[in-house]
Amino acid sequence: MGGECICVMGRYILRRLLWTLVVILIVTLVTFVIFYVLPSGDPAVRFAGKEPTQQVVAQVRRDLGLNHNVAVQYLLYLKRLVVGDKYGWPGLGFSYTTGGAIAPQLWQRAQITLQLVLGAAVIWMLIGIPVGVYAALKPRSAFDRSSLLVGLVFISTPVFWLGMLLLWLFWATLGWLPGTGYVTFTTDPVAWAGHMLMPWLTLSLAFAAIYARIIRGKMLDTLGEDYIRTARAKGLPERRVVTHHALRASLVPIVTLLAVDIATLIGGTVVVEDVFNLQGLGSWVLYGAQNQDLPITLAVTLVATIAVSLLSLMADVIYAYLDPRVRPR
Amino acid sequence: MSVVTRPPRRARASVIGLAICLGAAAAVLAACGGSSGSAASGSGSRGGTYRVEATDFGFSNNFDPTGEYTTNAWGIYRGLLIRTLVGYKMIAGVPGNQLVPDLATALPTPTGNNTVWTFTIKTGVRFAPPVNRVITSQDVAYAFQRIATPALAAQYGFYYSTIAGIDAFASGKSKTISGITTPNTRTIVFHLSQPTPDFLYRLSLPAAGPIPREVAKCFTAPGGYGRDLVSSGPYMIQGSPTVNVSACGAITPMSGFDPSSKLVLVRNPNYNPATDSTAMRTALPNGFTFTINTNQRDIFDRIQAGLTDDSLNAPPASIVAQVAGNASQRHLIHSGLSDSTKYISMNLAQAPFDDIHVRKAVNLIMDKAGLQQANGGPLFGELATHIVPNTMYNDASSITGYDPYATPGSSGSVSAAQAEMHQSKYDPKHDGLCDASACKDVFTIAVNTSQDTNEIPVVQSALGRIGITLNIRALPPSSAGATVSTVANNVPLALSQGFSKDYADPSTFFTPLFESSSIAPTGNLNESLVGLTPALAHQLGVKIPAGVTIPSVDAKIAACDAIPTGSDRQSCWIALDKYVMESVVPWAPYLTQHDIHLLGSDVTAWDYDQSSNTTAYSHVAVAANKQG
Amino acid sequence: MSVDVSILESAQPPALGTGRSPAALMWLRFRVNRAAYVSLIFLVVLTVAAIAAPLIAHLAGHGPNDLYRTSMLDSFGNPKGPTLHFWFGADASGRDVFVRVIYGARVSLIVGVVATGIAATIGVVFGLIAGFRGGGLDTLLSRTSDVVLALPVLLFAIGLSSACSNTAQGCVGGAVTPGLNLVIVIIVIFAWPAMFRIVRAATLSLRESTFVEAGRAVGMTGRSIMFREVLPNLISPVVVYAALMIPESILFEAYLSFLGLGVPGTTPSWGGMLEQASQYYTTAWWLMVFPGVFLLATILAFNLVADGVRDAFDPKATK
Amino acid sequence: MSDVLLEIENLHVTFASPHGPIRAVDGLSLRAERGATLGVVGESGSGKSVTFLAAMRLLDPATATVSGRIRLDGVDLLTLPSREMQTVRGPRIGMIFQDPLAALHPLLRVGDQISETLRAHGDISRRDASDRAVAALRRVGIPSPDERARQYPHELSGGMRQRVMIAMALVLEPELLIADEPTTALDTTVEAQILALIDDLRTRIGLGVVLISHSLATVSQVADTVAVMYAGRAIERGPCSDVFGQPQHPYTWGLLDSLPAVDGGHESLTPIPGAPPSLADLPPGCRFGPRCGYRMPACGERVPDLVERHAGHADACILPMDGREGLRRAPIAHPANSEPAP
Repeated sequence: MGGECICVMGRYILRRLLWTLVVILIVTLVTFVIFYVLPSGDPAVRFAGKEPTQQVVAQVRRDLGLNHNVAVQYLLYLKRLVVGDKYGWPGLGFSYTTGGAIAPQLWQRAQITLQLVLGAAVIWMLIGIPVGVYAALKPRSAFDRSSLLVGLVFISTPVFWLGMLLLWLFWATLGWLPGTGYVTFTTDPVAWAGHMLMPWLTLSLAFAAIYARIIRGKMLDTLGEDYIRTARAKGLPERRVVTHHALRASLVPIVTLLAVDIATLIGGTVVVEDVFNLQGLGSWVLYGAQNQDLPITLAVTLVATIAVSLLSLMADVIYAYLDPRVRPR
Repeated sequence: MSVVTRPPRRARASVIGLAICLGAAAAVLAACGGSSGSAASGSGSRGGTYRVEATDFGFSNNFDPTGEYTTNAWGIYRGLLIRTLVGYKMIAGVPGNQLVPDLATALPTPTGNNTVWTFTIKTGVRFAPPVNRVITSQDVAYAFQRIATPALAAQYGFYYSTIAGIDAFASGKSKTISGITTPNTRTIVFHLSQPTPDFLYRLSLPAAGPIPREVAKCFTAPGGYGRDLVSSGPYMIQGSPTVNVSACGAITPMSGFDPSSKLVLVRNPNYNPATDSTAMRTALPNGFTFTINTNQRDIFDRIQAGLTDDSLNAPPASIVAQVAGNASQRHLIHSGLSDSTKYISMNLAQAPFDDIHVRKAVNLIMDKAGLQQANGGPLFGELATHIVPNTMYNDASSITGYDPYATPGSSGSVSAAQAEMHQSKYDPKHDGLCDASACKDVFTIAVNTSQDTNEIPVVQSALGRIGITLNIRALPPSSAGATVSTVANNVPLALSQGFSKDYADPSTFFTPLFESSSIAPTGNLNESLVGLTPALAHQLGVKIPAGVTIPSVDAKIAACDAIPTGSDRQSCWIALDKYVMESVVPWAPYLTQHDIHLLGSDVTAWDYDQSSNTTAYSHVAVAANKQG
Repeated sequence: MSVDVSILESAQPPALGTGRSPAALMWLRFRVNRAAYVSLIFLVVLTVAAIAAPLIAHLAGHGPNDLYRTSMLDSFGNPKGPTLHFWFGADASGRDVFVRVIYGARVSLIVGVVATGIAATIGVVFGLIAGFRGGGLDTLLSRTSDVVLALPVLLFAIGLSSACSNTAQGCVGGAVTPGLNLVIVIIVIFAWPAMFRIVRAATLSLRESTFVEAGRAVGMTGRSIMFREVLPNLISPVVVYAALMIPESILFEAYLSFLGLGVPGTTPSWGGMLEQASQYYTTAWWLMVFPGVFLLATILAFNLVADGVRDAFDPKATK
Repeated sequence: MSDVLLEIENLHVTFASPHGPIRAVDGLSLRAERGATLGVVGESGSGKSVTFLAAMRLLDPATATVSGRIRLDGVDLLTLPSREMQTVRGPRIGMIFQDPLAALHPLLRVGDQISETLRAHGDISRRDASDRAVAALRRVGIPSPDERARQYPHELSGGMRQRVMIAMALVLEPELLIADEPTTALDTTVEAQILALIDDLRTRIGLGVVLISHSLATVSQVADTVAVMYAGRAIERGPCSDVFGQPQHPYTWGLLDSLPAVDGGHESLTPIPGAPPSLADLPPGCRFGPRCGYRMPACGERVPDLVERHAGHADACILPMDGREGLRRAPIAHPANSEPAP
C-alpha cells in the first residue's frame, strides 16, 4: 500500500512540476513582451555610455543580444537557461547596467529576501495564532472585537508608511534600533536582528491581522465540530482540547495559505526592501524595471514564479501529510 | 562630457571656506574665516587606509578604462592607477585644469599645423604586478588600438577620430593605426588627419593610458579588462600579483575588485616616485577602499562617526545643514566647484520655444535663487548665468559677473519677462503673457530624484507668471535622459538637465551641445536642436513651425576650435558663450554645483581634483595611527 | 458549541423589520454597526472637504502650489514644521502641507471610486456574459483574467507608465496619459478579474436555479433573463465586494505614487507626498505623519464601511 | 434495580438566544441504574441530548444556564469544580455520539485517540497506552485491532467507527455509558450489532447505560427503563415493557402509532399532526396540548406533573386513568375541539 501511495504521489508531483515549467514559460514570455511592447527608450542607447556614437550603440546592441528579433532573443534566453552560459548554470546572463553576472547576485539577494520573508512569517504566525485562537475562544468579547478593529487598522496601513513611521520613531528619534540597511548574520548576529526587526514588523503586521482573522474563523468552525465535544467528553484538559485538537485541525488549511503568501512575497517585498534599503530581490526587480535591465527583471520574475509553484506544491504535499483524508489512495 | 543621467557633483575650491562664503548661508558663515580645512594644506603623513563608501559605483564600462566614462572612475584612475602621457596636478580650481606631463617627459609642441605630436616616455616607469615590466610606447599605442576596436565599445572614442588611419584600423582594413608610430620604446608620434589644437587634452583622458597587450588582449568584450586592470600608477588593485597572466585561459579576476561590493587598492611595489612629482601625487595612504553601502544615510552616519572617510555620493542637504550648524563638526565639510552647468533646455523646434522672445522671457522670469535653494542652497552650488563654468576658462575675467538676464535677487523679474514676452508672436493680446494655446500644458520632462523633484514647483511657479503652464512628466534620471535625447519625442522643455566637462576646453561643451552634426535620432545631446536644418528636421521627424529659422553656431564653433590653445582660443569661446546666451538662448542655465564632501575625522589632508571633479585621491592623507 | 442545533432552528425568526423595505432594513442594520456609521460620516466630511478644497485653501491663505520658500524653507532648502499659519508645516518646496493634504483627498477619493466603478462594471458585465453564455467566450474571458492575474504588476506598471510618458500624446492614441488617468487604467487592469470571478461563479450557480428555468419556460430571452432575473440576485455579492475594492484601489494608488509611478507631484496626492517624505522623514516628520494619517484613516474608514455593508447585506456573515 | 447510579432532579437548561431564552429542559427528573439501560426517547429538540450534555457539563456556560441537581453516586456534578469534573468525564462516564465520523478527530489515528484518553487520566507510558488501546479495540470486536489502531477514521466503515467510539468511551472502564443516538447514522444490520455490543458490555462489566434515541424501536430492543421526553420534559417513564405494552400518555401513543410494525401487518401508520412547539415560545399548560387528540380545557391551565400511577410507571397526563385504554383505540377526529368521550 505504501509503495503504491508513493507512486501516486510521485506522479502527482511530476505533473505539478511539468505545469510549473509551463508557467515559467508563460511568465518569462510575458515579461519579455512587456519589456518590448512597453519600452521606455532604446536600451542599447541607454547602456552605450553618456555620449553614444552610432557605432557604439550598435556594438552595445550586439553585446546585449538585442540585435536579434524578439522571438529569437526569447528562444536564446531559454536555451541559455537550460544549457547554461559563460557564468555557469542556469544561464541567467549579465546585468545590462553593471555588466556583472546575474546568478551570484541573485543567490545573495535571495538570501536577504528569504530572511526578511521567513522572519516576518514567523512573527505574523506568532501574533496571528494566539490572537486568533483567543478571539475564537471568547467570541464577541472585548478582546475579540478590539483585535478585529486593530487588525483592520493594520490591514489598512500602507506598508511603506508604516516602515517610515517605525524608522522615524525607533531610529531617527529614539535611537533604539539601527536604521535601514543590512548586516549579515555571521558578521554580527545582534546587529543583524536589530536591522531586520523593523522590516519584519512592517511586513508582518498586516499579515498578522489577516491570519488572526482567518485562524479565528477556522477555530470557531472547528470548536463547533463533534470531535471537539468528543475530546471534552473524554475528559481531556481544555488546554489540550484547544491546542491538540482544535488548533491542529484549524492550522492545517493555513499551511497552504502560508506557503502561497511566503512564495508571493519572495518576489513581492519591493516596498519594504525599498524603505529599509535591503538589497533583496524586491528592490532588485524595482531597479531592473526602472533601468530597463531585462536580465535582472527576468531573473527575479523567474525565481518568484518558481517559488510560487514549488511552495504551493510543497504545501499540497505537507497538507496531504497533515490531513490523511486528502492523501491519494 | 557627460549628459547628466547622474547629477554632476564636482567643483572648484577646496575647503568649505570659499564655497560657503560666496553664498548666503548665514548659519555657517562664522565657519569661513576660521575654517582650518585640512584640505589643500596637504600636510598629512604616510600610512593608513583612505576609506570611501558609495551606494553604487555606477561604472559605465565595468571599470575598463577603454570605455569607462564616469567621473568617479576617472578620479580613481588619474590619482591612483593610470598615468597618461599628459595629466593634471589634481588640485582645486583653474590650476587643476592645466595640463602637465605625466608619463611623458614634457608637453610637446605640435608641428605641422597641430597635426604631429611627439612624446618621449619617462624611463623607469613600470607596470604593476603581475606584468612588472617597463612601460613602453607600444603600450600607449596599444591603448589606441583598443579604443579603435569596435567590439570594445570605447564610449568616447570620437575624441580620437582625427588620428590618421584610425578608421582603417577600426574597419579591419589595416592591422595597425597608421597615424601612431613608435620609433623606439620611449617615443610615440601621433599624426592627425586634421588640425586638432586641443589634442593634448584628449590624451589626458584615461583611455589613452598605457595598457599591456599581453593581458588586455584576452578581453574582447566591453568591460572585461576592468576586472584585471594593470596599474601604471602608485596603487594597484589588491590581488594583482596572484593573477596568472601566462595564458588567457588562466586569468582570473583580481580579488580586490567586485563590481557589486568593493574596490580595494594597495600600493604598487613597482611604483617609482622619482618618475612622478608630489605636485601631482603625494600617495600618502597605504591603500584605498571603495565599498558599496547601499544605505546612503548609513554612509554619512559612519563618516560622522569616523568609521569611514569619504563618499562618492553627495551628502543630503539635511545632513549638511546639521553638520554645518555644529561648530565642532563644521570643518568636516569640504567642497569644490564642479565644471558643470545645470540648466533648463528649450527645444528650438517646438512652440512656443521657437520664438527667441519666449526663450529670453523664460530666462528673465526664472527664479534661479529658488532653484538654488531646491538644490540645497548656496552651499550646494553657485548661480550659473551662462553656458561654460568659469573654472574652464584660464582667464575668466572678461566673463565673470556676466549675466544677460540679471534680475533682483536672481528671483526672476515679472516686468522684464513680460516686457520681453510682449514682443513675442505668442502674446497676441500683448499683455506680457504667453496667451497662445501652445503655451498651455507644455509637455515637460523632469527628473524624479529628490533634489530635481524639488525644482519642478519652482519652475512651474515661475513660468506661470508669464502665462506658460506645464504638463510635467517626472521620470527616473535614466528614463528622463532617454526620453529627452530621442529627437522624435519632440520634448519642448526639459528640466534639471546638466552637463559637465570631459576636459577643460570649452569645445567639450559647445561641440556636443550646439553643433548641428551632433544631432542624432537617439542619444542626442543637442537637445535644443541648435543648427537644425529643414532637411535634417524632415529626416528626424521634427516639424519646424512655419516661418521659423533655427539659428546655427556651427561656423562659430569651427572657428574657435581651429585656434591653438591659448588666450585667443579662450576669448573666442567666451564670445561664443555670450553669443549663445543672447542670440540663440537655447537654455536657462541656473546652477554650477558644488561637489560637497563630508569627511571623516581621520582625514588629515584633502584636495579637490578639478580635472576629474572628484576627491583628489593622490593628495589625501589619513591619520595613520588610527587605522590598519 | 455543543448545542443541539435543532433547538436554535426551531426558534422563530426575529421580529425585527416586519413591514420595512429591504433598503430601509439594510440601513437599519448598517447603523447598528457603530464603527461603520462613524466611518461613513468621516468619509462624507472628507468628500465635502475635498470638493471645497479651493475654499479651504482660500481660507488658509495658501494655494496648493504656492511656494513660501523664504519663510518656510531654511537656506539649505530644508522645510520648516507646523506653525500657526502652516498647521501641517511645509514641504520641501515650501508648500502648505495642510492645503495639499486636503487637495490630496481628491486623488484618493476619485481613484477609489472611479477605478472601482470601472473595474466592477467590467467585472460584472464580463462575469455575467461568461457565466451565462459559457462556451468559447467564457473560456476566452476566464483565460484573460488568469493571464492578467499572472502579470508582474510592478513591471507592467513601470513599463506602461514610462511608455506613456515618452511623448506629449501619451499612449493608445492619447487615450491614456500619465497621471490620474494612467493610475486608474493600471488599477482597473488588475482589479477587474477578481470581480469577474465572483460574478461568473455566482452566475453559473444561478443559471441552474429554478427561477431562471421558470423565466425560460415563460419565453424570456437570454438577455432579459440575464438582466432581469440574474443581475438583481447578484447585487448583494457585487456591492459587498465593490465596497472592499475601494480601499484596495486607494492603497494601490498610494503604492504607485510612492514608487514614483502615480500622479505628477504638481497634483497633490497622499502617496506622492509620502514619496517626498521618504527623503525627509528623519528630519521632517510632518511630511510623513499628516498625509499618512489621512491615508490610513480613509482606507480604514472604507474598510469599516465595507464591513458594515457586508453585515447589512448578509447578517449571518459575521460570527 | 435499586442501585441508582445517575440521578437527575428538577433539571432546567435554558439557552440564551437573540430571540429570548430557550427552555430546552424544564424540570426534568430521571434515574439511571447500575448495570441497567435507560432508554430516553423523544423527537429532536425534546431536550434528551441537552440533558446528558448538561450531565457531562459539556454545554457552553456562556450560552446555557443549568440548574437543578445531577448526582452521580450521590455527588452533584453541577457543583463539582471543573478540575474534578474532568476526572468524571472518561473515567466515570463515557459518552458516544450520533455520527462517529464527525465525532472522531479526522487527523489523528484512532489508536492514538484512544491512548490519548488513557494518558490524560493516568500516568501511563506511551507504549502501554497504545497496547491498551489495541486491547480496547479488540474488546469491542474489531478484527486485527493492531492494524486498525494505525488507521484514520475515514479509512474505517461506519460500524467500525462507532465501535472505536465505544472502545474509546469504555477504555477507562467507566460506570456509565451515555450513548447519544449511537445508531442513527448506521444501517439496520450494523445497528443491531452495535446495540448487541452495548448490551453485551452492560451485562459483562455491569455498566450503566443511557441510550438516547428518537427511535422507539431502537430503545425497545435493549432498554430496561424508558423515559419519553417532549419539549424539555419527561411525559412518561417506566419499565420498558410497561411503557411499550401499556403506554399511558397520548404522545407515547402517537409515537407508537407512527411506528411501522415489525410484522408489517399494521393497517395504518398515523403520524402525529402538527410540530413541536418553539422552546422560546411555549404554549400554556401541557406542552403537547395543541397537538393532542384528547385535549381538555384543563390541559391549557397547568403543566401536568409526572405522576407515578403503577409501580415504577409514571406519566404526565391529566386524562382519567380508567378510560385511557379505550380512548387510545378511538381517537377523536378533530383534536382541536375535542371533548373526551365518557
